[in-house]
Amino acid sequence: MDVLGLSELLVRIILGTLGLATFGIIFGLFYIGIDRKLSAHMQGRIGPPFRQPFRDVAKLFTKENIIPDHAIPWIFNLSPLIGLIATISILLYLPLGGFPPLFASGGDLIVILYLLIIPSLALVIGGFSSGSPYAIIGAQREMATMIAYEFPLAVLIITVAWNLLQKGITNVFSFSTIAAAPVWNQVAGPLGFIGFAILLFVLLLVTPAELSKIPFDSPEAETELAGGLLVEYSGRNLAMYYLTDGVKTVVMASIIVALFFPYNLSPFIGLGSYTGIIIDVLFYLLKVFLVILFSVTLIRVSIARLKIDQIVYTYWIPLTLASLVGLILVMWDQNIVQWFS
Amino acid sequence: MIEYIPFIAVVTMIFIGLYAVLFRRNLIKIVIGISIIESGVNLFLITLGYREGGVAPIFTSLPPGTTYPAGMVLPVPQALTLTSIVIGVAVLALMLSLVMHIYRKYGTLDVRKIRRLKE
Amino acid sequence: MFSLESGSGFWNPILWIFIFFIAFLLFYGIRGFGKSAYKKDTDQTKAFLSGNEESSAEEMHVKASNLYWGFTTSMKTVYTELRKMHTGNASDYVLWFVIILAFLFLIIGVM
Amino acid sequence: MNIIDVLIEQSPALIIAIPLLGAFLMPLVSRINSTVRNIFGLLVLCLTGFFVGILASDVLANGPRLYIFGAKDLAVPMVRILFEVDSMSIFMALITMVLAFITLIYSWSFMKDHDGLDKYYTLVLLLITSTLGMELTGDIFNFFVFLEISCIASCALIAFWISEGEALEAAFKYIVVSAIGALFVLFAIGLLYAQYNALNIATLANVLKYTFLDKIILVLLLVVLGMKAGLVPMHMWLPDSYGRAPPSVTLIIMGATLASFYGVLRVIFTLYGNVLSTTMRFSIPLNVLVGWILITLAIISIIVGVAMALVQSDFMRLIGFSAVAEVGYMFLAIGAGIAALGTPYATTALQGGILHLLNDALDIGLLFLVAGAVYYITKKRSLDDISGLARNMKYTTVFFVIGLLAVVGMPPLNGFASKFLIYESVYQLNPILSIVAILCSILMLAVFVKVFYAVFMGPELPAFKNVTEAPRSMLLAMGVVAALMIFIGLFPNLVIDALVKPAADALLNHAQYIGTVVGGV
Repeated sequence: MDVLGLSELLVRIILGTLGLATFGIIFGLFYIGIDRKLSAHMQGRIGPPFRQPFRDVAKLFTKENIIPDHAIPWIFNLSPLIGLIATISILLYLPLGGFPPLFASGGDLIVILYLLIIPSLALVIGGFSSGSPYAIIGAQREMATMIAYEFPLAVLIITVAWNLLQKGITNVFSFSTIAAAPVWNQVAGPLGFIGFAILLFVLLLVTPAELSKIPFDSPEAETELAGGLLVEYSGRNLAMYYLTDGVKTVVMASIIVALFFPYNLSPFIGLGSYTGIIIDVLFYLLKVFLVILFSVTLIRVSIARLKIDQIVYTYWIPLTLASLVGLILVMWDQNIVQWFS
Repeated sequence: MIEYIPFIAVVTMIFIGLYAVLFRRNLIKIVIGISIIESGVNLFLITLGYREGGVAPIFTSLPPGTTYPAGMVLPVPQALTLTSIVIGVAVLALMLSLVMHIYRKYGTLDVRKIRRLKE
Repeated sequence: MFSLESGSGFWNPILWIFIFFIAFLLFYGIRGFGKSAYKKDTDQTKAFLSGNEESSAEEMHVKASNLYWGFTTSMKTVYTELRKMHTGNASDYVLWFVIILAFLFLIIGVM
Repeated sequence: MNIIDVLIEQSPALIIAIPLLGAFLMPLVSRINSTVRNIFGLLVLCLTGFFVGILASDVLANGPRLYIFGAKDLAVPMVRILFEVDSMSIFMALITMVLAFITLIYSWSFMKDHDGLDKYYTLVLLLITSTLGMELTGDIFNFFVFLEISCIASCALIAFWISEGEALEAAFKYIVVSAIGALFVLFAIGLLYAQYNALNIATLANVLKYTFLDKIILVLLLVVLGMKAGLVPMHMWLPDSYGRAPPSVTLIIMGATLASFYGVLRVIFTLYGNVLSTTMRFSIPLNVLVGWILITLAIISIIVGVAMALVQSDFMRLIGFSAVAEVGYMFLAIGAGIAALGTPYATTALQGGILHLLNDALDIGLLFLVAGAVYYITKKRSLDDISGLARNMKYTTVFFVIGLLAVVGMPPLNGFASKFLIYESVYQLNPILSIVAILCSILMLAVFVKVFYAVFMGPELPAFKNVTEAPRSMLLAMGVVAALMIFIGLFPNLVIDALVKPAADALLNHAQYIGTVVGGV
C-alpha cells in the first residue's frame, strides 16, 4: 500500500471514529429520551423532556466518582470505558443512514456478534469488580442472560448467511452483501417468507435482553437488587455505562434495519443527490425509531420482569425452537417451490 | 480348521481381558485383565509370522536344505512382539506400583471406591 | 494483507485495533472532563447493602459454585444426566471406549 | 555439501536422539547441582529446537524429507524404520517445542521446592521425545512405540505429586485407558501387517484396498486416537489427569494429546487418503461417513465439555473440561473438512482447524500456567476458597484476562482468528454446526468469567492479604505465551501463510507423502 492510500485510510479511520461516535451518542441519547417520553405517555404519566438523557449525562460528569473499598480500582475504572469503545467500534462496520458501511471489508456479522458481547462483558466484569454482593448477583444474572439470548441470535445470523449462500453469493456474512441482497428478495415462496418473519420476531425479542430492558432486566432489577451490577457505580463511570446503553440501542436497531429492512426511499421516488441523501437519512432514522418502538418501548410497558431462570427458559426453549423452525422453513423454502413447479 | 485356532484364542483372550477390566472390581484383577489383552495381541502378532514347518529366521547355521526365505518364519512380527513385550513389562510395573500406592492412600482396591475425581 | 478472509466474510484485526485506539484516546479524554475526586475512607466508599450492617469478607463472598444459579436451574435435567455419566469409575471409562468402538464397528461395518 | 545440509539431513534422527540422550543423562547431571541441571535441560531443548528450526525451514521450502535409519537409500523399504517429515509433522513439532520451552522455564520456579526433580526432568524430556517421535515418524509401529513411551511418561508425571491420593487415582485411570488403547493400536498394526506385509505409512497407504479388515483397522485407530485426544464420551481421563498433574507439565501432556490428534489426521488423510472417495452402500462416500462421525463426536465434545466446565469448582479440572471442548472445535473443523473434501470451504475449515490446534495449545496452556501460579501462591485448588487475587497479582491477572479472551475467541486475540475460520466454513456443510459452535463459545465465556470472578475479583479474604506476585520465571513463561497469542491474533495471515497453509496442503496432498517413499524405490 502506498503512502497516499495509507494516509487516506488513517484519515478515514480517525474521522470515521470521531464522526460516528458523535452520531451514536447524540442519537442514542435522543432515542432514549423518546423512549422514556413515549412509555410515560403509555402509562399515563407526563414523562421527562426529550433532552433529559443529555442532562443526565452532563450531570453525572459533575458528580463524585466513588470507588468503593471492596472494588479493584483498575478493573472497576477500565471496564466502562472498554465497553463504550467496543460499542462505538461496531458503528464503523454497520450500514447507517442508507450509506454502505465505512469499513465493509474490515469486519462482518460474526465479528459484530462478538463485538456486541464486549459491552455486556464489560458490565459483568465491572459489576464483579465492584465487590458488592448486589452487583455480583446482578453480574452473574447478566452473564446467564447473555448465554440465553445468544442462542437464538446465532441461529438467526447463520440462517441469513446460509440462505444467501444457497443463492450462489459469496462473502455472505459481509454487510455490503446483505444490504445488496435484502432477505425478503431472496425467498422463493411463502415458507421462506414465514421463516424470516419468525426470525425477525425473535430478533425483536432478543433486542430488549441485549439492551437490558424490562422484561429482561433482572441483572439490574431496581426493586430487588437496587440497580444490580451498577449499584456501586457513580459519576463519570456511570456516565460511560449510560452512553454505552444509548449507543448500543442505535447499534441493535441498525443491525435489525440492516438485516431486515435495508431499503432506501430515494430509488423509489427517484430523487437524486442531496435531497435523496437527506430523505434516506430521515427514512433510516424513522426505521430505527420504529424498531425501538416495537422492540423496546412497547414490550417494556406491557410486560413485567421475568425471573432469571424464566429468562433462560424463554430464550432457550420457546424462542430457540421458534428460530430453529424459522431456519427449517428457510431451508425447505427452495425445495418446496421446486416440487410444485 | 486347525490353523484358525490361534486366532480364536487371540479373540478369546482379548474378550476375557476386556471382561476383567470392565466387570472386575479389584484393581489387581483389572491389571491382570490388561495383561491378558496384551498377551492376546502378542499371540496375534506371533501367529501372523508363523509358517508351517518354518525355522527360526536366523541366517547363520540354517538347517541344510532350508529354502530362503520361504522356509523361515517371518522375522518382523517377532521383532514387534519383543518390543511390545518390553513395553508391556514397563506398563505393567508402572500400573502395579500405582495400585500399591493407591492402596496406601485409599485403603481399598475396589475400583468403585476409588473415585474421588468425578463429575 | 492484514485482512483474514474466509470466503464468506472478512476480519481485519489491525484496523479494529486502530479504531479501538483512537476511540480510547477520545473517550479517555472525555472521561477526563468528569469529576474524579471523592471522599475516601468515609461511609461513602462502603458497599451499599440497603442499610444492613456490613459483615466480614468471608460472609460477603459470593462463592463461585453459587454463580449461574438461573442457568443451571433451568437446565437441571441436562445436568443430572451429565453428572450421572461422569461416574469416576475406571471401568466405566473403558466401557465408554468399548461402546464407541462397537458403535463405530456397526456403522462402518454395515456401510 | 556444506555443514548445514548435513545437519538438515541428519536432523530427524537428532531431534529424537538429543532429548532422549538428555533424558538419561539428566539424573547424572542433577548430581552436580540444580543450576547446572536447569541449564542442561535448557541446553538440550535449545539444541533440539535448533534442529527442529532448520528442518522446518527446509521442509517448508523443499517439501517432505525422508530419513532412513541404518541405510543410505531405500533398498528394502518395508523393513527399514523411516522418519518422514512433511509440513504437517513439522508444524506439530514446532508447537511441541514451544510448549516444551515454556514448560521448562516455568518449572524452574514452580517445582523448586520439590524433591525428585532429576526424575521429573528426565520424564519431561522423555515425554517431549516421544511426542516429537509420534509427530515425525513415518512408520506405524514406531508410532505405537512412541505412543506407549508418551503414555508411560505422562502417567508418571501425572502421579508426580504422589502424596496426593487423587494424583495416583488420575494416573491409574489414565494408564488403564491408554494401555488398553495402545494395545488396540497394536492389534490394528498387526492386521495391517498381515494384509500388506509392510509397516511404513506411505507404503501402506499406497497399497491399501479398503477391505473388511481395513474397516476394522480404521475404526480401531480412529477410536483409540480419538480417545487419546479427548473426544467425548471417552474424555473422562482428561480432566482427571489435567486437573491433578503438576500444572507445569500439563502443557506437554497436552502436547502429547495433540500428537494423538495429529495421529487421527495422519490416519485419515494419509493412510486412508487413497480410499477416502470409495463409495459404499447407499452411495455414501467414505469421507462423508468418517467426516460426519467426527463431527457428531465433536459437537458432543463441545457441548459436554463446556457444560461440565460450567459447574466445576476445581480450577484445573475446569480448564481440563474446557480443553475437551477446544479439542471438539478442532475435530469439528477437521470433520467438516473431511466430509466436504474437495470444496473450497473444506480447505478453509481444515486451515481453521489446524490454526485452532496451535491456538488451543497456547490458550489452554496459558490458562494452566495461570492456574499453576495461583496454586503456587495460594496452595488451594477450589475456586470457592480463593478470592480477590487481582489486588496483589496484577501481571497474573492480566495474563489470565488475555487467556480468557483468547480461549473464548474474542477479537482481536488468536482464538477469534481460528474460530472465525471455523464458523464461516462449517455452516456451509450444515448451519446447525456453526450455531452450536458460536453458542458454546459464549458458554465458555461464562465459564471463564466465573473463574475470573472467583479467583481474581471478589472481596479480599484475610488469608490472601499478603500474597505476592508469582516468581519471575513463571511470569516470563506466561508472558511469552501471551505475546505469541497477541501476535497470532493481530497477524493471523502471517501464521496461516507461513505454517498453516503448507500443513493443510500436506494433508490434502497425500500423493506427495506416498511418492516420497514409494517413488524412491
